[in-house]
Parts: sequence; C-alpha cells; structure tokens
Amino acid sequence: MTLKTLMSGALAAALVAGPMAAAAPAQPKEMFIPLLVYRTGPYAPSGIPIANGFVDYFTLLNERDGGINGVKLTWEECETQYKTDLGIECYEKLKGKGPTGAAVVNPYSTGITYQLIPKASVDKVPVFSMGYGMTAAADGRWFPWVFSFPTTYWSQASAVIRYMAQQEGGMDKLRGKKIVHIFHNSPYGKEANPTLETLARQMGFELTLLAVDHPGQEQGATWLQVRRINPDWIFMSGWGVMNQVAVKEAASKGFKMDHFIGNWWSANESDVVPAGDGAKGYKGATFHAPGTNFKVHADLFKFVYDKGKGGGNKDAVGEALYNRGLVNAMLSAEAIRTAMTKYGNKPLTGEQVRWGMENLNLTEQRLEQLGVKGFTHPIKVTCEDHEGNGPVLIQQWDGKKWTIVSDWISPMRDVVRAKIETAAVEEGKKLGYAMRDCAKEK
Amino acid sequence: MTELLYGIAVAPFKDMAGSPAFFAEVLIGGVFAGLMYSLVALGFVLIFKASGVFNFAQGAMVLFAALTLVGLIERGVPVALALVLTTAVMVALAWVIERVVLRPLVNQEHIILFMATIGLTFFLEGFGEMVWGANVKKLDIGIPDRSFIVAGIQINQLELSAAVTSAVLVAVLAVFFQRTRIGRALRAVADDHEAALSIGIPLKTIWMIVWSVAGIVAIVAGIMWGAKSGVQFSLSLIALKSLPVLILGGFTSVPGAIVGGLIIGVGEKMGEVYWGPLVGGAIENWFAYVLALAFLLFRPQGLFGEKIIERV
Amino acid sequence: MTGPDARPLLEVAGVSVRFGALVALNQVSLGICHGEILAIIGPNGAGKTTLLNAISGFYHPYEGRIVFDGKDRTHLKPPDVAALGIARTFQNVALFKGMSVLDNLMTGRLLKMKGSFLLEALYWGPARRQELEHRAFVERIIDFLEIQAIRKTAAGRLPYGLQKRVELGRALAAEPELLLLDEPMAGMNVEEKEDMCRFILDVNGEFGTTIALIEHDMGVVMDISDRVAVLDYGRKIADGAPEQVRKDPAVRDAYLGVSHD
Amino acid sequence: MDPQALEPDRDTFPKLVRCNAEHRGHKVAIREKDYGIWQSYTWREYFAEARLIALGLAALGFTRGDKTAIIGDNRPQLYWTVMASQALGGVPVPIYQDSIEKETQYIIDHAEVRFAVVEDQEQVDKLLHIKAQCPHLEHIIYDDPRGMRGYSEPFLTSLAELQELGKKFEVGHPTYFDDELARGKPDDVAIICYTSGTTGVPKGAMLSHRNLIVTARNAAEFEGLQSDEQILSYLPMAWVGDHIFSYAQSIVTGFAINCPESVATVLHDLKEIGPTYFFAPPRIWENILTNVMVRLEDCAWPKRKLVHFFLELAQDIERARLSRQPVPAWRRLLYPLGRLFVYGPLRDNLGMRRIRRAYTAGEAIGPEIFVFFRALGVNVKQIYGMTEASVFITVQKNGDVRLDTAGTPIPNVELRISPEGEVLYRSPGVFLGYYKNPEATRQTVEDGWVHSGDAGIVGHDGDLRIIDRAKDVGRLADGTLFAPKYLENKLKFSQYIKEAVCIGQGRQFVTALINIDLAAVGNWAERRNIAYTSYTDLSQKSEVYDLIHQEVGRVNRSLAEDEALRGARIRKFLILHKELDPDDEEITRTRKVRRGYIAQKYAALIETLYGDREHVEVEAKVTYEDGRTGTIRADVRIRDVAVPGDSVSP
Amino acid sequence: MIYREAGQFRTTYASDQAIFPIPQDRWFVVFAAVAAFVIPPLAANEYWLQAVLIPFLIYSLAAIGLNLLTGYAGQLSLGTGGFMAVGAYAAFKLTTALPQLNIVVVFLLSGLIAAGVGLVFGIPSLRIKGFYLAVATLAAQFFLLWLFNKVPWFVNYASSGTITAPNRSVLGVIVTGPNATASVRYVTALALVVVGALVAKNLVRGRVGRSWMAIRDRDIAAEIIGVRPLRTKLLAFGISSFYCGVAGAELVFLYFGSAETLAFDITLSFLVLFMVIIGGLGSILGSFLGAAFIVLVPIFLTNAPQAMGLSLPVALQKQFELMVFGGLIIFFLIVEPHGLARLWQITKEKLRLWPFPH
Repeated sequence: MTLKTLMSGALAAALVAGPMAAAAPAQPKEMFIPLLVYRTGPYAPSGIPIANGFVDYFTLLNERDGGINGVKLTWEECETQYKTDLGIECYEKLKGKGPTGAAVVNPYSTGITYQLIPKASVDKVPVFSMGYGMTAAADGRWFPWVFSFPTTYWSQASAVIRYMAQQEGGMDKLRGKKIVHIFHNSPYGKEANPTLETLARQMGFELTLLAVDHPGQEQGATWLQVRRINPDWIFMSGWGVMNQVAVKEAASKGFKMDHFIGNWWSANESDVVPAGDGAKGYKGATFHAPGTNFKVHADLFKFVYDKGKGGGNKDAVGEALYNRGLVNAMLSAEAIRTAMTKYGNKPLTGEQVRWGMENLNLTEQRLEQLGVKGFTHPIKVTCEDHEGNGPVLIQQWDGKKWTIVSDWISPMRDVVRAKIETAAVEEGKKLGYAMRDCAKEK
Repeated sequence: MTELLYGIAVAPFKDMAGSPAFFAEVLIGGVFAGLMYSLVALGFVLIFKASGVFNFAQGAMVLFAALTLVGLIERGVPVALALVLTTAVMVALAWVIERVVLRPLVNQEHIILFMATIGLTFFLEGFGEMVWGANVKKLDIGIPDRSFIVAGIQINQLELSAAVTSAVLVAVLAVFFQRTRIGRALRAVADDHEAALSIGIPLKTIWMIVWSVAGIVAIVAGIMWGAKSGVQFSLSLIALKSLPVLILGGFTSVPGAIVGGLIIGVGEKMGEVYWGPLVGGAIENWFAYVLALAFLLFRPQGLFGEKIIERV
Repeated sequence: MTGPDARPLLEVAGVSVRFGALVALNQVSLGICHGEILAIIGPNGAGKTTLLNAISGFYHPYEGRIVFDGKDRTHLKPPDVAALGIARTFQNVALFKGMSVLDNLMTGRLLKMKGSFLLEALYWGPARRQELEHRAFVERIIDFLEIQAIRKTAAGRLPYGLQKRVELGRALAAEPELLLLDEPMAGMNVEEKEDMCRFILDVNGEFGTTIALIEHDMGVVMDISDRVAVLDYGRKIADGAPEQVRKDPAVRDAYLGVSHD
Repeated sequence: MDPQALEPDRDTFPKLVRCNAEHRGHKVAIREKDYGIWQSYTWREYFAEARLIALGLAALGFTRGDKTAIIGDNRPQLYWTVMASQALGGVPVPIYQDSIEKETQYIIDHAEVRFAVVEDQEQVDKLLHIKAQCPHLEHIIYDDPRGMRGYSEPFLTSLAELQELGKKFEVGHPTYFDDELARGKPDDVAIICYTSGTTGVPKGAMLSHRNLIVTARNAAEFEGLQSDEQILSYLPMAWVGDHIFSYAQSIVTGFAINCPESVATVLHDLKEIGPTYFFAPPRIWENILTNVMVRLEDCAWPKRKLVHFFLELAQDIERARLSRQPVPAWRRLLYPLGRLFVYGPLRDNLGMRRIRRAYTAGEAIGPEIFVFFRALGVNVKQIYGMTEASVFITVQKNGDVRLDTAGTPIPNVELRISPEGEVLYRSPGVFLGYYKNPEATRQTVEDGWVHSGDAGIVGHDGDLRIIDRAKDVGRLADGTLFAPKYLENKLKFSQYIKEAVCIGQGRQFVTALINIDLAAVGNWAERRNIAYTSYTDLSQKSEVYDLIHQEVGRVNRSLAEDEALRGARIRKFLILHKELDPDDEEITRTRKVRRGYIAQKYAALIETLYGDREHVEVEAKVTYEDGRTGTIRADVRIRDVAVPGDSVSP
Repeated sequence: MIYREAGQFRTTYASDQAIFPIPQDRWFVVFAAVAAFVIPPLAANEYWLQAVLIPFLIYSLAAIGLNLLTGYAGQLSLGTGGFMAVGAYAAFKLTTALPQLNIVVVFLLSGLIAAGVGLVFGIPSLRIKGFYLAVATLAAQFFLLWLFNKVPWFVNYASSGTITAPNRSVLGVIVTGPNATASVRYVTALALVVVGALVAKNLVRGRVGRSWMAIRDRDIAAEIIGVRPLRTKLLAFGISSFYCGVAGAELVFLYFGSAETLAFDITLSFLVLFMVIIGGLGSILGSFLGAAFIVLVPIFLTNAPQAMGLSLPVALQKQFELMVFGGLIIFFLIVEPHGLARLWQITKEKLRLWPFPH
C-alpha cells in the first residue's frame, strides 16, 4: 500500500506529463475523435479492417477536403483488444483530448458500449455504436447520448427472417420450417434471440437456439445437433474464431451453405477465407455494400493510398469490415457536418455533435455527393429514433469475394420498435434516466 | 421433478438407442475431438514429465508454430521446406527458453516456473503477432476437409487425419521413450533429477530436447487446429481446452493424455448433445472440468498419474 | 526424581498394520506407563515409525486396539489424537519451513487456543489477549530449549540440529501428556545429542511428560530410557529395563549384533 | 560543603534505593531481556524484590557482616541480592561466573562467605564441588530452577523460595528490614571486589558505601549524567567497573540499567537498547571494530570503496582534531555526507547512535581503534581507574580528548608521580583496604596515597599519560627504550591480530609472539580458498604468515617514524599455535597478558626466536571448556622481518 | 540507511507483535494511508482515478483474497473470476431487491454469499492438491459463469443480459452508479481495501493464519498438532472467496458500472493469480505490489513511447508491450522468485543493515 502510492506518484509524473504535453500544441481549427480499436488479440482479424476503414476515411476528408468545412479532423487510436477494462482506460485517456474534447466515441464492442453509456451523458460525449451495443438505446427519448443507426441487431434479425421467407417464396412459407440460431454465448450473441422467438411464434417456424461458448474453437457437439435437427436455415451471431470454425464445420458436414446466414459480425473475409472452397455460398447480413466499386473508394486510392497514407494494405480495401469502418466514419463525419449547420464551421464539442447526430438526414442525393450511391441506404435520425430503422442487405461469398444477392430488406418495424420501446424503459430506469419529451426538443 | 429425473436418467438413453447411427456419430465426433485435445495435452505432458514444469505456454507455442509455418508458406516457401524451417525455429526456441528461462530458475518451486511460462506466453503472443501479423490466415497443407458417410455415419476427413496423426505421434513418442537412449534418459530425469545427473545425463540437454519435442508436437497441433479454424491468435486459447484432459490423464502420462482426451472428448459431446438441451446447452466447457473433477475425487493423481506417496 | 508409575497411559494391544501384502506391524502389544521414558529400538524397517504412525492416527490398524488414558482411540484421526494430548516429532524434520521459529511454536499451541473468528479478524479484545498469553507461554519453551537467538528466524533456514530442537519445541507447545519422538537425535553430533538428551530428560522430569522415542544410538537409549521395547520385522521381540534388554539374546541377534556400530 | 558528606537518609545504597523507590518509584530501574522482551522493573519493584530477598536471607540466619557470594550473569535478581545483603549489613562478594573451581573456592574461603546466591545449576554444581573445602559456606541460593529438580541438598534454596521465606519472616518481624536498613553506616564495607591481579593470588578490595557513593556522584557530576541514561550491564558483575556503572551510578543517579538476554546476544541487545552511557574495555572496542571490518569486507566493490572512503575521511578529520591540527575545508564539507551514508547508519547498527559518552579503560586502547569510534561520532573517552579508587581517577573531558592521555582527575582526586615514575593518587574513593591482607594494603597505600603500579607522567595541562605497567617498561640490551605494551597495541590494531606478546627486555632486538584473530583470518582464508581445520592448522599456513608479515611491516614503518622507538622495531615473529587462554592462565580473566608466565611457558619458543632455526616442534597443554586438559602438537615457524636502514642483523 | 533503530526496545509482547513493530514503518504506513485518502481525490484527474487507481485498489483486494488461499493456505485456485462474479451478481440482486440497503452492507453480504459458494467449491481440496486442484477450481470458474450467463434471473431478466450498477448513496453521497464521481468511488474502494488488508493481516498473523501456513508448509505435521485439514482449507476458501466476492462487486459497482459474464472470465482468474505470484505469495503487501505491477506496467508501457515522443502504430505498440510485459515477468521471477514483496523486504533489510551487506 505504501509503495503503491510512491509508484503511482512517480508514474503519474511520467505519464500525465506526457499526454498533456502532446496535447498542448493542438491548433484551434481541429476536432478530435478518439478511436477505440483492436488491432491485436483474438479479435484482431475483425478489428484491423474496421480501424483501417475508419482512419482512411478521415484521412481522405483531411487530404481531399481539408477536413469538414475547414475543420481538420484529428484522432488517436487506442488499443482495447476488445477488452472492457482497456476500453475504459482508453476512453478516459482520450475523452478530454483536442481543443474541444472528444467529438464522438465509437466503442466498437458491445461490452465497452455498456460501460460508456452511463459515462457519456456525464462527460457529454455522444456514443455511436453503429449496429451493435445496447439495442434498447435506439429509443432516443431514453438515451439521448447513444446512437445505433442505421440499424440494430433486432432489426437485422427480423430482416434476415424476412429474407429467408422471401427465399422460401413468401412470408407464410416459413411455417413449419426449422431454423437454427447459433450464437456466441454472450449478451451480444443472445441479442437476437427474443426477436427470433417472437417471430417464430408469429410466423410459425421452429426455432432452435444453440449457444457456443467463447471462444468457440470446438463446436463438434453443436454441429452434431445441427445435423440431427437438419434445419432449413441457419442464422448465426458469431464472433471471432467461432465464425471460421462454424463455416468450416457447416461445409464439412455438407450443410447447404446458401441456407447459412451470418449476421454482420459473422460475414467478413476473415471468417470465410480459412474455410477455403467449402465456404462458397455462405451468406451474411450487412447494411452496406462490399467491394470497391464506389467513387469513395476511387478517392481513397487517389488521395490516400497513392500518397502512401493508407491505414492498411491496399488489397484489404473493400473488405466487408473495412467498408463497415468506412461507413461508420462517414456517418460520424456527416453528423458533424450536420451539427455545423447549427453551430457554425468551427471545432465542435461532443454536445454539439450529439445534436448533429440526432438531426442527421442522409438523403439519396447526399449519398451521391459523397460518392457512395448504392453503397449504403439513406438514413434519417430523429429524437425518438436513434436507429433509423435501416434496411439490410444479404451478401454471399463466392469463394473470392462477397457479392450482394438481395435488395434492401426492411426490418419488421412493427415487431422491433415495440420491443425496443419496452426495453428502453427498462434499461433507462436502471440507469435512473427519465424519458425526455421530444416534442419540446425542436 | 419426475420430468427432470426422466430427462436426466431415461430420455437421453432412449434417444441414443433410438438413433444408433447418430449415437455412433456422436461417439466418433467425441473421439476425434478428444484426440485433438490430446495433441495439445501431449505437449504439456512431455514437459511436465521431464522438468516438472507446468508449461502454460504450450498454447502459445502452438500458435507460434502455426503462425511461423503459415507465414513461411504465405511468403512462398514450399510446404515441406516450411515444415523443416518451422521445426528449426521451434528447436531454436527451445534452446532460448532453456537458456533464458529455465536455467536461471532451476530448482525453483513449481508455481514459479508455471508463472514464468505465463510470462513466456505473453512474450510469444506478442512476438508471434509482431512478426507474422494478427490477421487470420488460412492453413492449407493439403489435408482434405470433406466428409464421407460410412454406414450412415458421417466422418470428417480432417478429423480422421487428425486422429491418425495423433495416434502416429503417440506411437512415435512411445518408441522414442522406450527404445532410444535419449528416451530412457528422459525417463530417468522424470524419475529423479539427481539420479539422472549422477549417471551422467546432462540435465540441460535433456530439457532442451524435451522442449524441442514439445515444440514439434506444437507444430502438429498447430497444423491440425489451424486447419480447423485458420491460424490466428485464438489458437493460443486451446491450452484451456486441454487442461481437463491433463487432469484426467495425469500430468505425467503420455497414454494418459490420449485416454484422457478420449474420455473428455466423448464425455463432453455426449453431455452436450444428450443432456445439454436440458439446461439450455453450451455446457461443454464446464462439463469437461466437472467430469475431470469427478474422476479426480476418486483418483487424486489422475487416471495414469503416479501415486503421490507421502512419507511421514 | 519421580519414578514412572505403573498405570499404562497408552496401551497398544495386538495391533497389526498392513500395506497391501506387506505386514508392517504384526500383533504388537505394548504399554507406555505414566511418566516413563520408553525407547523403541529395532533395525531399519522393523516397524518403529509405523507404530508411532498408528498411535498418532496416520495409519489405522486392521486389527488390535489402541487405548489412551482408558479410552479406545484406535480409529481416531491425527487431529483428534492431538486433542487427546499426544504430540510427536518426525523422523525427517517436519517443520513449517516458511514460518519463523516463534510461529512454529505458536502453531503448536493451536489446540489450546479458542477460535473467535471475528475478534481475530480485528485482533481485538480476547483474541489479542489470547495471542499475547500464548506468546508468553511459547517464550518459556524458547527459553527452556535455549533457542532465543533464532526466535524470529525462518525455520527452513536453520541447521538440522536446531530444526530438531524447534520441532521438539513445537510438540512441547501443545503441553502433551504423551510425547512421541521419532529419532530425535538422528544426524546430530555428540554435543547436539547431549543437549537433546538433557532436554528430553528435563521435559520428562520437569513437566512429567511421558515420552516414547525411537532411537538408534544405543548409548543414548541406555542412558535416558526407563524401559526399552525392541521391534523386529513388525513384531515385538523384547521389552524391559535397558540392562535387561541389552542382555537379551534375541535382541542381540536381531539388532545389536547386526547393525550396531 | 565537604565533598564526602552524605545525607543521613542517603548514605548507603539500600537507603538510596529506598529513596528512589519513594521519589521515582514508577520509573524503570532495571530491565532484563527475558522471554523475548525487555522485562522491566521499577525502582519500587527493585526495592520490594530486594527487600524480600533480604528478609529471606534473614530467615536463613543472615547476620550483619556476613558475606554473600554472588555468581552469575548480569540479571536483576543478582543486583537485588547485592542490595539485599547490604541492607542487612552484609557484604556482597561478586565472583566471576566463569572462574574455575579453584579460583572460586579461594575467594569463597578467603572471604568466609556464608551465603552464595548464584544464577543456575551450572554454578550450583561448581559450588557443590568445592563446598567441602569452604567451611563457612552454609547456604546456596539459586535463581533459575531449571535442572534443579533432582537436587535434594538441604542447604539449597531457590530464590523464589527464599522470597517466600522472606514473606513469612516478615510476619514475625515486621520492622526487621527497616531496622537493619537504618543501621547501615556510610563507612561500612559495601562490597569486596577481588582483583584478579596479574601476579599472585586475588586480593579483596573493600569499598565502603561512602567510597562508591561519593565517587559515583562526583563522576556523574563531572560528566553531567542524567536520570534518563540507559546503560547495558553486560560486563561481569564481579568486576568493579560493572559495580560502579550498573549499580552505584545507577542508584545514585537514578538511571536504568539493562541486562542482556545472554552472552551470545549482547551485540544484538546493545542495538536494541541503544545505550546513552557505555563502557567497554579496549578488547571489546577492538572486537567490534574487527567485526565491522570483516562484515564490510563482504560488501560489493563500489559500496566497499564508498564506505572505506568515508571512514578514512572521518578518521583523518578525527586524527587532525585530536592532534589539534586544522581540518581542510573540503573534508569538513564532505563529513555531513559521510554522516548520512556511513557514520550514522553504522553507529545505529552498532547500537551506538544514542551514546552521549562512552569509556574505554583497563588498558591502553589502540589509537586506531580510538580514532575509528570517535570518527564515527561516538564520544568515546579514555578513563584511568582502579578497583582501589572505586574506579574513577582521571577522565577525559568532553571536547578535550586526546589520543595519548587518560584525561584529568575528576573532582576531589589528587595525582602525583613518584620519583620512580609511578602514578600515585588520593581520593574519597580510595578503598578501605584489602580484606584480611593488611600487608598488601600497607604496600599499596602510603599516607592515603595509593600506588597504582603504572608508569606515567602528568602533562602541563594536568593530563595523565600512562606509559605501561611500571615494572614492564624496559630496555633492550643496547639501552634502547622498549615498551612492550605499546608495540603490542600497535600490532593488535590489525584486524588479523588478536593478541601479541613482545619480547626484548635485555635482548639484542625485539621479537613478537602473535595470536591471529580466528574469525578475521578464517574469513580471509575462506575468501582465498585456503582450507584449514583448526586454529593450530590455520596459524601455521605460510599464506597466513605472509599476511601477518605485512602487518608487522606496517607497525615497523610507523615505529620508524619515531626516533626513540626506531630501535625497537620487530625483527622476528612467530604465530603461536594456540590461542592465549585465561583457562591456561596465560592471560587474566580481564584478558591482560601474564607476561612472566608466558615467558616461562614459551621459553623454548622464545629462545628459538633468538636462535637460527626456522621452525620448532612444540607441544602444549591446553585446558578445554569442560575442564579437561589435552595436548596439541604443532610445528611453529619463525619468520624474519627485514628492517630497512638498520645495520644490526639478527 | 534511513532506519535508525538503536534504542527501539520492546517491553511488551503487544509491541513486539504489532503489525509494524518498527516505528518508522508505522509512521510511513499511516502517512501513506492518509495521503492515499487525501491526495488522489484532490490531485488526480479522472483518467488516473478511473483507469488506474480504482482498478488497482479493486484488484488489490481480490489479490489479497487469492493470496490468503494460495499464498497462505497453499491451495492453488484458478476460480477467482468465478468467485468475483458471484460477488458481483449477488450485489446486483441484493441491491435491486432491497434498494434501501446500504451499498457497503450489500458488498459485505455479497462477499458472504461468495464465501458460501467458495466453501462448496473448496470441498475437493481435501483430496486434490497442487496443479490438479488448480485445474479443478477451473470447473468452478466455468460452471459459475455459465450459470450466470444462462439463467436470466441473475440479470433480472434484462434483455441486454448485463448487470448495471444503480445509483446508490451512503450518507447522502452517491457511491455507485453513473452519477457517482470517480473520487467518491475511489475513496470507497480505498476504504474497503484498507479495512480488508488490515483484517487479512490480523488473520494471517494469528491462529487462523498459522493453521493455514501449517497446512501449506507441511500438512502432515499440521494434522498432528491438531489442525483439521478440511475445516482449515474450507475456511481459507471461504475467506478468500469473501474477499474476491467483495472485489467482484466493487469491480462492477465502482469500476465498470455494468458488466456481462465475460468480464469475469478465466483471464481475470489468471490476472489475479499473476498479481499474487508477482507480488509475492504469502504477503499482504505483495498483493498490493502485484496489483500495482499488473495494472501499472501495461499502462506505463502503453504511455511510455508517447511520453518519449515516439509515435508507434497501436498494434505494434501493444505487441511490444506484451513482449516486454512477458519478459518483465520472467525477469522479476529470475531476480526474485518470491515476488516483489520479498524484493521489497530485502531492500528494507539492506536499508536496515546498511552499510553492512548482511
């Protein structure tokens, strides 16, 4: 106890002085965005492309446009290894950086998101958990500081079910079919279960939930059960090594791969490549297109990679999760841009960016301006709806790349939104929040 | 209550009898999975036997071996040459470990050496990732990965080859231990360090050899597991899966590692498939440990472990 | 000098102990009287230590009875045996190496201490008083055994002879009625042996503790014991006063002639 | 005011203790490390315990004038017994606890001791052995009952039993103790201290209460002793020094004394107590110094260098100060640094941090030793004292310490040098005479002036300088001055030399018999991988001879600096094959060399030193600890020492 | 060197048996404790409190708990994460069921519940020893986490599957939940760990601790002086789990704010074990030193390059950090296998003996 005081004192002197000194010469025309990344550890294969997409888009904005409306973006990466305690450390370290503090924080882990939700409102930093995190927080009336647009796990699950139904030939055709949900045995993996259970009741399909414990290298028993059930469809909410093993097991067990759909964290190149040819036909949900056939990618090559400022390997541009990071960065930037329409073209605080996010309206036209027409779907966020209830695409692995094999599939909003509102009350109350009146916000 | 009892004591067996082909498949799946565990456990046993070190870094060594192999192949080295080079790397690693870690810590308590191997784990994980990158890599050295069906039982080629490899490896190790001079020396060391020294066996050399052999076992385990899941950081975590195998088989027994693996593999598959649904599944992880624990209560030194004799 | 009185404090009646096929003790009967010093001798492997182990509850005889102070205690476990007032030392010193000499002796007081967990956690009131009282008691043993200078040394770092002495101290701390010493003088030099003999005699004389000891040094045995029992191949072959046993031809054959140096 | 005047209620020790019990009754008077902690007794307890002992003695028939032998290590019970005997008008006769039976028997018999109070079984056994030869000895009382259960002799009583007897006795005689106490007179004999004497049989010096009280008081005033002093009572109780420091001064001044746990733990106990007032004969100072040096040898190289640098710095400064020379400024500036890193910690580790004044006496201290401790900041001073003077004759004044003097007389002490150069003194502390030995008394005391037996001079500033025993100062054959003790002390400063005897009286040149320090040389040998089995073996190794040769050379070089002593350089030496031992009567219990006896015992060796042979076979009788005797044989080498610049060759 | 001990003699057993018998140590510790209560809340920023000091204190408490079991009683356990989870989930259930209950009482009750669970899982220790026992405790680890993950009752049927620390106040000050300031949470954690350390120290220097160490050092000899192995080992499991339980509750309530079972997975068990071994088995101080090492060194390594003006890619930095951390563990084990506490003790001993080497 005694030495610790000494040690921490000495370390404090060494460390606090460091970051402080580094932060001092920041220019006033800059905004700071903390990046919680995981480029190492068991989840690095997913973390690396996301982080690269993020960084590349910001670099592009700075290089091509000189920032957002003349305000340069700065950022600092902090390695979390997908661990909550490191996430907290990173957040605390970075939340006050830059002349106006952190503009928006992307936790990139459901666990870390849960830690940051209570803190963000106190620190006045919006939490942007794009397509993950606490689904209940999509109800902006209870969670003003948390955003999950363009879509959520629950919406995704409903959209995937809708897709299966479409493939079977209509919404009523799922009745009597057997669907298996293989999920990572964690709150993240279990997110889709209630929605699926509700839908199973409503649509009459037979749902089996099979949990796979972290990390999921050995799934023999799970796939034995799959083989016994012999389902019509498999939906998977996997993560990390579990995905690769599952895809491989499915292939080797001779399951119809095109009836195996992963959620958007189970459908990256890294999940299918180790399975080799066996993965051909495997499908995945997404809310943006894969590949590099968009103007924004051309710009990325031109302004970023050709200048040698790329965050990663050029070949990896366009991977599913790379594009995920790109979309995430783009949405963040657009939210900032939106906020500038109200607060002026200057560095903004987190509180101001929050307004921008809540009033984000990404139209088809704006998407075209951004060079991402067809890459993602238009989004409108409101005070009540922090999700935007975005539609979902299904992509399929052809052995070399992902291709989109569906139209935009709308989630079942009637089912999902009601569940979200119920959950929001529950989660909001837990944190001692009160519901705000959106009518008064305008 | 009766329902629960029925669920535990009757239904699963009815189930098994009802679908014997599937039951056989479960059994075979368990055997294959068990042998995969044994592959990792073997590395532990070798080292524990000769040096009394509970080598937590075995998982990291598997990762490191697989990363090295894949990394070399990715850089265009032919598979055979890559295998040779990887073996050389693992032997070099064994040499370094003996020099830098084991020798300064000789005669320390077990837990200290255990802790040192944890430090080694950190080091190898960081080093492996730094050199070869954190991305998942596909390991393809030509092992087929398709299933075929024999008498209604689906068998996976990869698992079959893993099983065969495990069996071959065990046979080779058994011969190595029984028939070669070094093998006999190893057994002498395992029995009594000082006795071994007194008959002129250099302990340091023995340790180096053992760690090298463990490194080679790690390559094999790395190939098998890497073929299954791709080569990536998570390989390091399979060490945990092999722990129940170890306790069951005993830390010092090579056959124990195999038999333990089979029991755990079959046990956990049966548990998960037939009893798992009762409690909602995903019981594989703890079930293996509880199974091992139950065994231990009757044989505290493991199935094949040497009886601990305490002199008063 | 108070002579031993004839009542047996401990009675071993027809006790046999087996390890698998090996019969380590074969129907051994032996009485240990109040206040006496009994030496148990015999060649290596004669079952001497096994006898002590059976008495202290590590082995349970498959036949025969062990009666202590009039009560059958054949099947008690070691802690229960200790609670009866039987303490012992071990052939290969079994000290708590990581603890100081003082703590080793304090541990010996364990049975005399009352557990009051909460008070101990706070080191308060009766718990604290108890600690200090027992410390005072243990200090008397330290003084008795003349180990003041090593009081706070870790037991594992002491030379062998001192470790044996500390182990005796730990046994004494329990204020036993019966003290079992397994080769208390093994591996000691002449001077250390003399000291140990003095301590054993003093323990017997000043505290009236009954002592049973295993010893190889015949000189020592003849000097300090009131009675000698001889074991050979798990059987008792003689029992009586030292001089008498020395003259016993069976003993000569089995023991003195063979392995005495 | 008459310096010898004493207030009537404080004119004997028992009365003073009673006074202390009344006035500072709650204050600690005496502590003993026992059962792991410092058991403390207040003055009130001191008095009460002593009172019970006295009553117990009375119950056994103790009468005024009876002698009580007191034998044992320093412990409160024995100090109480001293007071208890005095309270009854008896005379305590402390006897060295390690005296052999013959010596003990002589004293008990000579002093007509009726009661013996002893520490433990060991002493009891000794007395039982000789009891037949001591017709006066009636009662033996022991403190520690350990091992005594088998003793049934009727005249044996434990101290606890004695006190019980005392309690019973008090019931019948409630005022007995107070009455007897009141009957005590200041000029009664308070104690008989037997001086070991370098020659002949022991003589019992009788000291009165007045002798001791006045001297103790004068010395205390001279030194400014306070009642908060702490002192470690570790020197034998039979020695007058312990009696004056641990008993007389403690009672007069009211400070606490502390008895160590055992002989083995004295240094440790010294550190725990951290005395403010300390006394040690040169031998102990020297042992401590040797110990320090040996321990420092094991330091890592940089630390050793650093420590030695600072130690030398401090010694240089101190030498300059002692010889009244200026100290360079840079040294003065570095000193505080040294105090922080070396002197302070060292003093603390030695238990000398709190010492306000420390004495060395008994014989001359090696100057290097003296300088060393003073350099550390220990205010060690030389005193000159004798049993016959109740110790104190001269003391060095604080702030006026020199290397080669014994200080100035304390108040009321007069000094004179006889025409033969012998020191004579007169003081209130001068003893009453030798017990039952008027002849010796007459030889020693003339008109109140006591012959000290030491050769000395009084300097112009009143400082006394002792050269040697008056009878030991001699000359070589060519008339060169030869002060053996001086040479010996120089030799003994070497950490490797424990004892030295120089020979040269009437000879052509000086030679030396040397005892190596087994601990220091053993350590030295181990570091050089020199194996040895025993002292005898080690002492005759040629490497050891080389080592000692260097040390002798060093002494010779320093002798060469002084014109008067140049001629007395050591030209040959040998290392004795056995340690000089009080049991073999080669040195006294206070470890003074018995020169005459040695000359006789080692005559053969000495003759070889003055002959041509290079080694000699010897055989020596030794007495072991348990009293048995044995013989050791050795081949002792002789080593020549080159003495440059001198034509005389041996 | 800085110690001045001459003249410190003890006249009672009480002073000889004090936790810090040397006055200098005593004063230093008191001063440090007071400073720990006063200085960080005033001086440290939220990063230091939230990301460094609070976890350090909580891990210290857990490390003390494990040290009692492994370091003192000699029972190797890898179930720490599981027992901490029991504390966390118990605290969550208790405080949501009884919102009025003082949160500190909730922590203590959670500790008791964890102690109960620890007792059950300690039963195999009677027969199983050493590494076998360690691996057996993993059964507890995996089973408990599975249970909490599986049974929605434990999370009050929350759809998110996580437990969240609600706002709870003590004496009008909000101590847990999103509205509690870092300073208050820090002080709460500190107070608990100070009391915990004191109690642990009292236990290990008394009857209980001695019977643990007896079992650890020589179980056979322990039995013959009256130590009952099962009772003693179970007590160790119980008390150890109590500490771990409280630490687990703190982890969620004072540090994370909300958590899922993953927060208590096997890596946490290992982390606490590292702390205990690196810090020093059988040393309360070691638990603190070990926690400091495990918490501070990675943070130091992460921030050091930046402080030196080096800008490395985060991945490289993290990999480098792992290597250095692993290397440091080995280095420290080689330098002093008995942990930082022993190193500290040796240093202290050197300082006491200075300038003597031994």
